[in-house]
Amino acid sequence: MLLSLMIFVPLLGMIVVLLLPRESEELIKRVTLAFTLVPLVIAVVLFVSYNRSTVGTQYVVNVPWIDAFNINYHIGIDGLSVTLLLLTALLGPICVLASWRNIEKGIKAYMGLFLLLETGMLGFFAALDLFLFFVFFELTLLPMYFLIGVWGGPRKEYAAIKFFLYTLFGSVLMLVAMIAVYLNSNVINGVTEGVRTFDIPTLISLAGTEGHALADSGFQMWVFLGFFIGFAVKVPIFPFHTWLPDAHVEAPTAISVILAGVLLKMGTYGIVRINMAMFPEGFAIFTNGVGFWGNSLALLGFINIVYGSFCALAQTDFKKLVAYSSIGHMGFVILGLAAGNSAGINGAILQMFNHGVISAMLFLLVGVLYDRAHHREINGFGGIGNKMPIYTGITTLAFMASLGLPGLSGFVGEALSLIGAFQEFELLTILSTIGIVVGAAYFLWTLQRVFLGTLNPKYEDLPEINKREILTLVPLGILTIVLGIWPNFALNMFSESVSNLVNALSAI
Amino acid sequence: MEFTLKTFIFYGFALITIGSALAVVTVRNIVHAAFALMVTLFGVAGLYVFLQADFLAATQVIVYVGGILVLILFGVMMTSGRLEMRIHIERGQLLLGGCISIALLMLLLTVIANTPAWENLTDDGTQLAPTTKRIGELILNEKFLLPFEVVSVLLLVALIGAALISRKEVRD
Amino acid sequence: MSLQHYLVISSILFTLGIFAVLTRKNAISILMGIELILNSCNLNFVAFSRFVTPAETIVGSEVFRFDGQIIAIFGIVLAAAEAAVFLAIILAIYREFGSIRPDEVDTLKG
Amino acid sequence: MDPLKNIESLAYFSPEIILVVFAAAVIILDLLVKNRESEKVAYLSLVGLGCSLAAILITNSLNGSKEPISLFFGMIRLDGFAVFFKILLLMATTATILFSLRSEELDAKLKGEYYALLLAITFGMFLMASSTNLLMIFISLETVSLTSYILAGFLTHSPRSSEAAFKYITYGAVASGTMLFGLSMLFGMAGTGDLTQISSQIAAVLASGGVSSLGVLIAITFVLAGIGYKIASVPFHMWSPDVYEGAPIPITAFLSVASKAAGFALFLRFFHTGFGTPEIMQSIDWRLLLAIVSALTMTVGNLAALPQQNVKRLLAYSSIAHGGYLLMGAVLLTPEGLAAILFYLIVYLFMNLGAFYVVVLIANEAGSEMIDGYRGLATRAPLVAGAMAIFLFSLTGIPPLAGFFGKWVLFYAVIGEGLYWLAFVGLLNSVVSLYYYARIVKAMYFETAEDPNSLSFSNGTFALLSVFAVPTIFIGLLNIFYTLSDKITLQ
Amino acid sequence: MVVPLISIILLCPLAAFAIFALFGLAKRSFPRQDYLSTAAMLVALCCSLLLLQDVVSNPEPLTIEWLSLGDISFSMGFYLDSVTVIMLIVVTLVSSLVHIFSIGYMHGDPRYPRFFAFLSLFSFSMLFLVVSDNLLGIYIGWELVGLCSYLLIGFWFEKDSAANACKKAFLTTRVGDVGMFIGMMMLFNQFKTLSLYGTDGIFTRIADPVFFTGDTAGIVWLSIAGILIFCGAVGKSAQVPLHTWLPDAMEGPTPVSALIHAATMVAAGVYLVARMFPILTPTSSLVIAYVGGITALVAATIAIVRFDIKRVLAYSTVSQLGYMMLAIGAGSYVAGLFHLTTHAFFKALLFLGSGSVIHAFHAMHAHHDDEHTESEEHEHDDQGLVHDHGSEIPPDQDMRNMGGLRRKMPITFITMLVATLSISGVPFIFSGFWSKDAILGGVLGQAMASSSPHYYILFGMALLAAGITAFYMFRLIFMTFFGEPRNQEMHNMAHESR
Repeated sequence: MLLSLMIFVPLLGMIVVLLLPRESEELIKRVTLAFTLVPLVIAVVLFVSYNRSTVGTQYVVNVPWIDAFNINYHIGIDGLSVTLLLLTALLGPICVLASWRNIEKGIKAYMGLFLLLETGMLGFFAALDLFLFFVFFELTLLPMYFLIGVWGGPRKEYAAIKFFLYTLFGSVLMLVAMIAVYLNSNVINGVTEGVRTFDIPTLISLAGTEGHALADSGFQMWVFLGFFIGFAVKVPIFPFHTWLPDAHVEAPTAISVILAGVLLKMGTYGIVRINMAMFPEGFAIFTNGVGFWGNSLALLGFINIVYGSFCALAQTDFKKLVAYSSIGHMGFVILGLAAGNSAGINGAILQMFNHGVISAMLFLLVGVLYDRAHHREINGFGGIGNKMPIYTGITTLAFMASLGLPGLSGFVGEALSLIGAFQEFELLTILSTIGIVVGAAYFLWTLQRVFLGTLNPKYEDLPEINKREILTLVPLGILTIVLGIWPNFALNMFSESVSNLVNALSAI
Repeated sequence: MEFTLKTFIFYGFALITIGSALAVVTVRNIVHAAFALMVTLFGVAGLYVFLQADFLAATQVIVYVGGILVLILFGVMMTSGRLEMRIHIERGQLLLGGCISIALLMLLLTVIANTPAWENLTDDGTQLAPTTKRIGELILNEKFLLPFEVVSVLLLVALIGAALISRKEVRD
Repeated sequence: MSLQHYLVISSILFTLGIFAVLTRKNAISILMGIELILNSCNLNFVAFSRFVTPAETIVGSEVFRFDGQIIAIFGIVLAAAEAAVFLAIILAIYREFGSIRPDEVDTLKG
Repeated sequence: MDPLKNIESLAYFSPEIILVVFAAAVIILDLLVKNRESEKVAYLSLVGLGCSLAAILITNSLNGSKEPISLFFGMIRLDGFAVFFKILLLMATTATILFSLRSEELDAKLKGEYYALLLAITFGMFLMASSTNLLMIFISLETVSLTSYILAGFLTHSPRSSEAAFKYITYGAVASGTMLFGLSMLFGMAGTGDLTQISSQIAAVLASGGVSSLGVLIAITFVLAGIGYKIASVPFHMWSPDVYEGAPIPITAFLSVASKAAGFALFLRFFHTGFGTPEIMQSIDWRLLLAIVSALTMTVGNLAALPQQNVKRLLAYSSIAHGGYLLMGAVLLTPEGLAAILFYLIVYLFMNLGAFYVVVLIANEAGSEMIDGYRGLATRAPLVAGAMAIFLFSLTGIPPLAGFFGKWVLFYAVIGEGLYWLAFVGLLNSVVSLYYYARIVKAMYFETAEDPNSLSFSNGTFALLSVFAVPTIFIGLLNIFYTLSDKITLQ
Repeated sequence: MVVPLISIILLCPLAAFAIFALFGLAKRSFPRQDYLSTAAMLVALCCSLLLLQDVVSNPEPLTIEWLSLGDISFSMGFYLDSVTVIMLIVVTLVSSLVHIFSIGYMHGDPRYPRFFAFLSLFSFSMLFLVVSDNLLGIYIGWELVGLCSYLLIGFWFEKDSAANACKKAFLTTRVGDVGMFIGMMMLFNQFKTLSLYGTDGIFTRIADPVFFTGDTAGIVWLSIAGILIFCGAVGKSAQVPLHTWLPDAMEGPTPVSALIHAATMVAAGVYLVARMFPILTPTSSLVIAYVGGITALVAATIAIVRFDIKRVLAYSTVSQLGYMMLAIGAGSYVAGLFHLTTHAFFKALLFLGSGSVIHAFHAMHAHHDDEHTESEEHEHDDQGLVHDHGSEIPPDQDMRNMGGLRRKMPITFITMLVATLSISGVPFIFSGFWSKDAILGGVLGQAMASSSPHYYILFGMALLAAGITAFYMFRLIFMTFFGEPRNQEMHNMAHESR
């Protein structure tokens, strides 16, 4: 019940916001903030009260929805989902605060769409029915499209439709795979018996049953591919990544934050939740199989890391740089997941969370600068470290966290992913460490070009970051430090679930 | 097949029908085409007679020749401002249309040739009873009442529609 | 005078009708082609009715074969209705465009 | 049960009779009222539609056994399938009349004839949905076609309306002629015009070698020309963009929904009842042919829609594409496929009519049918723009809108039959379709209007709009509409 | 007593930094950050001295579990043996001194509090590195000192040269660190742990003869892992080929140069290699020795031709670090650490002395900078100041502007002379002699024991480098303190630091 409340409170908020008069903008903002704070409170409650020692899902709600297809409204949380729920719920109010001043038109529609988006994201991470999962997955598309398209930058139309088309393309393949899974969910030893189901836990156990159609490795391979491409677009994994820089560059700050902080995680979450848990055979084919495709997943992770990092190095647009760095960092997640061992997967999941926090910080910081200077050209700044010391300090913290400085959260996830991956793919992992160096290079170079050196006279009067902006950044900064020092705080939420998953994977 | 007077007349009708139909589609003058069509319609009526469909043959003559053809001629006269009413034909289109039509004909003939159920069904010369009374019964009382009524609605619609569309609009 | 004779005749009529529709650049000629097509269909029906459909026997020796014939009657009626509407539309077209050539009545394009 | 005779059938035929009676009454009333009060005629026809609906429900409950009944010596059949389509068609006609009341384009022309014709065409469509005899199929199809021609050309002072009618009837007459030829061949093969008997007869002659499968296939193809023309499937779709663009908008909406639905009803009955038996399928697998037609239809429709600037024309191509999606379900011959089509048609009714209603409104208020005319609509008329966005995204198939669920049941059925390639084509087409639907959304939301004045609409407009928008959001989320189609079979 | 003492040692500097950061968020600064940081450092120093009495020869590590992931876990902990404690004292002592020095040196800088906060953070990181009992902890400290080095080199970030230098330093060391990380991953892959001590620690298991029963493949990967770990040290300790950042790092304030780039951080590499000594195979040892020897020689030769006083010292540092590496590579890691300790003191002395000299010239420098821009074309401007544009030596650091200072700054002169004698290895009374002697002896001993020609070559290189060291150091002393003043005006203004 608590979980359902959490998912649908933002939706209720949307309705409330839409009923408010268009003119009372302050009221709309406050109401939205209130409706995003509720999920945050619930998420914290869930996070704290979640029983960390058991493996199964908790807070389960399972009621029939569409009987004709045995679709249920089945939600619940395990350690993985509760972590990402917390991330989502945390970014909600932060994004509302970040949109407080810089959304000039249509604040009502903006806030309404944002709340709808939040419902989609929260629902996605809590869904335990494949169909519901898909519906929530897609539910994020519409608000995102409008949020980018209406409130975006100069090339917003292009970015919005590109984002939409890419994701839709991916989800179409996912839909096919999903139907295939459903159709085969009651076939055992070639005999059809019983009802078909979309229930994720049931499907996972069926996929591990000897002789079940879902357990067939050929079937798993194709279905795995279908789902994987769907999620890969979202992550995004090379070569499906080209929408991301465009979307990020054009989107308003808060939406970039959500995009990088949560939406990308939806892809990797899906890979863990569906691809790895449900299709371990298929996963094995693409991670330690034979032949050309044998290591393809790790290879993709590697390409993401190296390609993303080098692209970031070449950028002169601050936001684009951060966007490409996201691609690089999501590569570590893929690499860690591909390892399929406990260090790798734990690291990857931690990296998901950390990247959510850190990239959110980075985009917020870019937004702060953009609001003041109205451009994002890295070379157009210089020496503003003196004018904005606090801003510089926080940026340095975020950069350092992002480039994997030990003691900050980015390091732990990255290191664990790499350590895990190294056990499986030595050469690829070693090559992937190039990404660490390049990551340091582009961040430091940016730091130098923007903050260090002589002050660009244009920015003599650059105002320092204000209290509201600091308020959005501090919780994230604290998380970055806390998780860097004490990663177990998040890790022990999901390490049990992960070891369960690892056992299933290693049983193949 | 015995070559009797009956068959001679049949082939005559067949040739007239096909020949005039050919004229309908090839003649350049539209009025000539209309008259060729009249011949075709008569030819088909004749074939109906051979098939012992007497009522139908009469209907064909009355409705088609007396109704539709006159309608067409009216149409010709109302739309063609000049007496020289030539139909434009493009050579390329002619060629293409010809090819398509010939292919279609070949296809149909193949179907006819490859349908054993339709083979060897010759006119056994059975004399059938006059059809008019029975048709009346069927249409007005039995199986075909519903189509008959529906067609009446259809004709009403056509009547209203034709009047509506063709009348001169007073623009306001 | 077997069934196939009639079928061949009707096939030729049908083909000629299609040919007219495809090649003629005059609305009324197209209408004539359509009439040819409909006639070929009717001829088919009547021929099948005569040769294929089972006979119904009423009162002693009187033998009727009807279904096809009646369909043909309806065919004629429908042809008449269609011709009427077609001509009405041709008149409207002529009024608006001053032409009944299909290639000149082609302002709607994507 | 044996077919009922004429008089016995009359009771079950009351919905159709009511329609005809009201059509006549409308014409008479039109003579009595003054020009200014022509709305009364519209209301009378609405009453007629309501009575017809009541009659449908009553006759349906009269038939307690729910077994299909053959009426008029087997000319038509009353079953759940027919009832479903009749209700659907009534809804479409009602919507069209309401649109017409608000359409300024039709304003001067709103005469009794118009409503009479709408009632008559509904009558014809009722028959299309229930015909089980070759003759009835043809007559009902012709009734609908002829009326459609007239309605498309209803704006006699508008050249493009006349042109639309002209193109419509030219293509239509040839198609129906071709179909009649095909019907005659089938008649000659089966020796009967009764659809229920044709199936077994054809199977018998096929088995005995009396007929070649090529012959049957050609005959079916000829028939398909007529039906395919009605549902605008490739290659018989050419007329539809021009006609949709030229015809008055309410008629375009009507044609794209009701005409298509009736066409599918006929299609399903013809192919499922007549040619869907395993015996026939053994020798002639027409399903592959149809699957290819379906794939081509949606691809052609979507690709052609991409560059369109006129919203009406764009929706015309979109409706071709949707015909293609529906055809996928028709190919299957499974209960799932049938259920999917029925469900999709419900959804399609709401979302497509809704979209056309917005087109009517914008044509009235902003005076444009072009995409450019939709610029900045989000600020000029936020509710209308919002509704339009809902319709368009539903047409694309984005969750949680109904269009997604419609597509879901379709693709589920298709994949269930193992036609993965067809599902892929269909899904990729959905992705492509997003692009052109989104262009309208883009114009409405992302661009600014040249004329910034906001548009005002009456409360009735919003009420009608929400009648379409609310179901477009909720139909898919509710359980009942999925189980509805369980009761409807064709066997 | 050990745990609270270590906690205090670590927490004091950290707290000093944390207070700065918290105040910073509120847009103000702690009133006396300088005293706070210094006090924290002094407390840490006292605690380190107290720890001396707790040192046992073979202690157990004090660990807590940091991360546990089902089948694997990482722990964090302290390990205190004599080496650690010595390092602790070195670090805290040098750091305290630098803090005190900075109170005067950095006075008046607009970001004065920040400097001390960064120093505190650095001290914390360095201490954390030193006391960690596992590779992961060492790596964390390792990277953090890198960060602090970055922040401190770029402290005067308005100078483009400083901004470049800090970036260069971080990136170059990062390259080495990645190597170290890969080495760690290799070790983890074998041992499933990164702890060094204790029953499951890497050292315990590697000492187990079962581990290497005739398995040459095992030796090969262990060699590679050792060399990779050494890569980290190559970066941090500025060994060839990653040495280029260290001379540039002299762009930072002089106390930073003394603390980080002479005494502590660069020594961390040596400390690391010494710590990891048990896993070094003969092959990896040889590689280390060669890198060290080459570095010692190359850096020394470069130092001969430099005019910037701080750069000479920087190359000298590189050279001495090479010495230490050579020692460890030759197996005498005690000698290496000994040299590390002595070097820390005499090099800190040298840097602070040079800082004093530079400080004395600083006012002049500021005066000349204004006119400098107009006469960039001239080698010598109207006052005869040397501006070396090619290498961009600041005039106040250019030895060609100095000379004859021994009378002006006698205290500085004497202290620097002492340090120079020590680094040159003048026998018997200076610490540098004993440590250098130990290294040379160690290398020679290794050469005799292993009878491989490599170590003889290395011995030769070490001797040569020692000679060159003496040469360039005395060149520095003579250019600065003897002879006639080359620039009278600057000479007049020079004075002892107050």
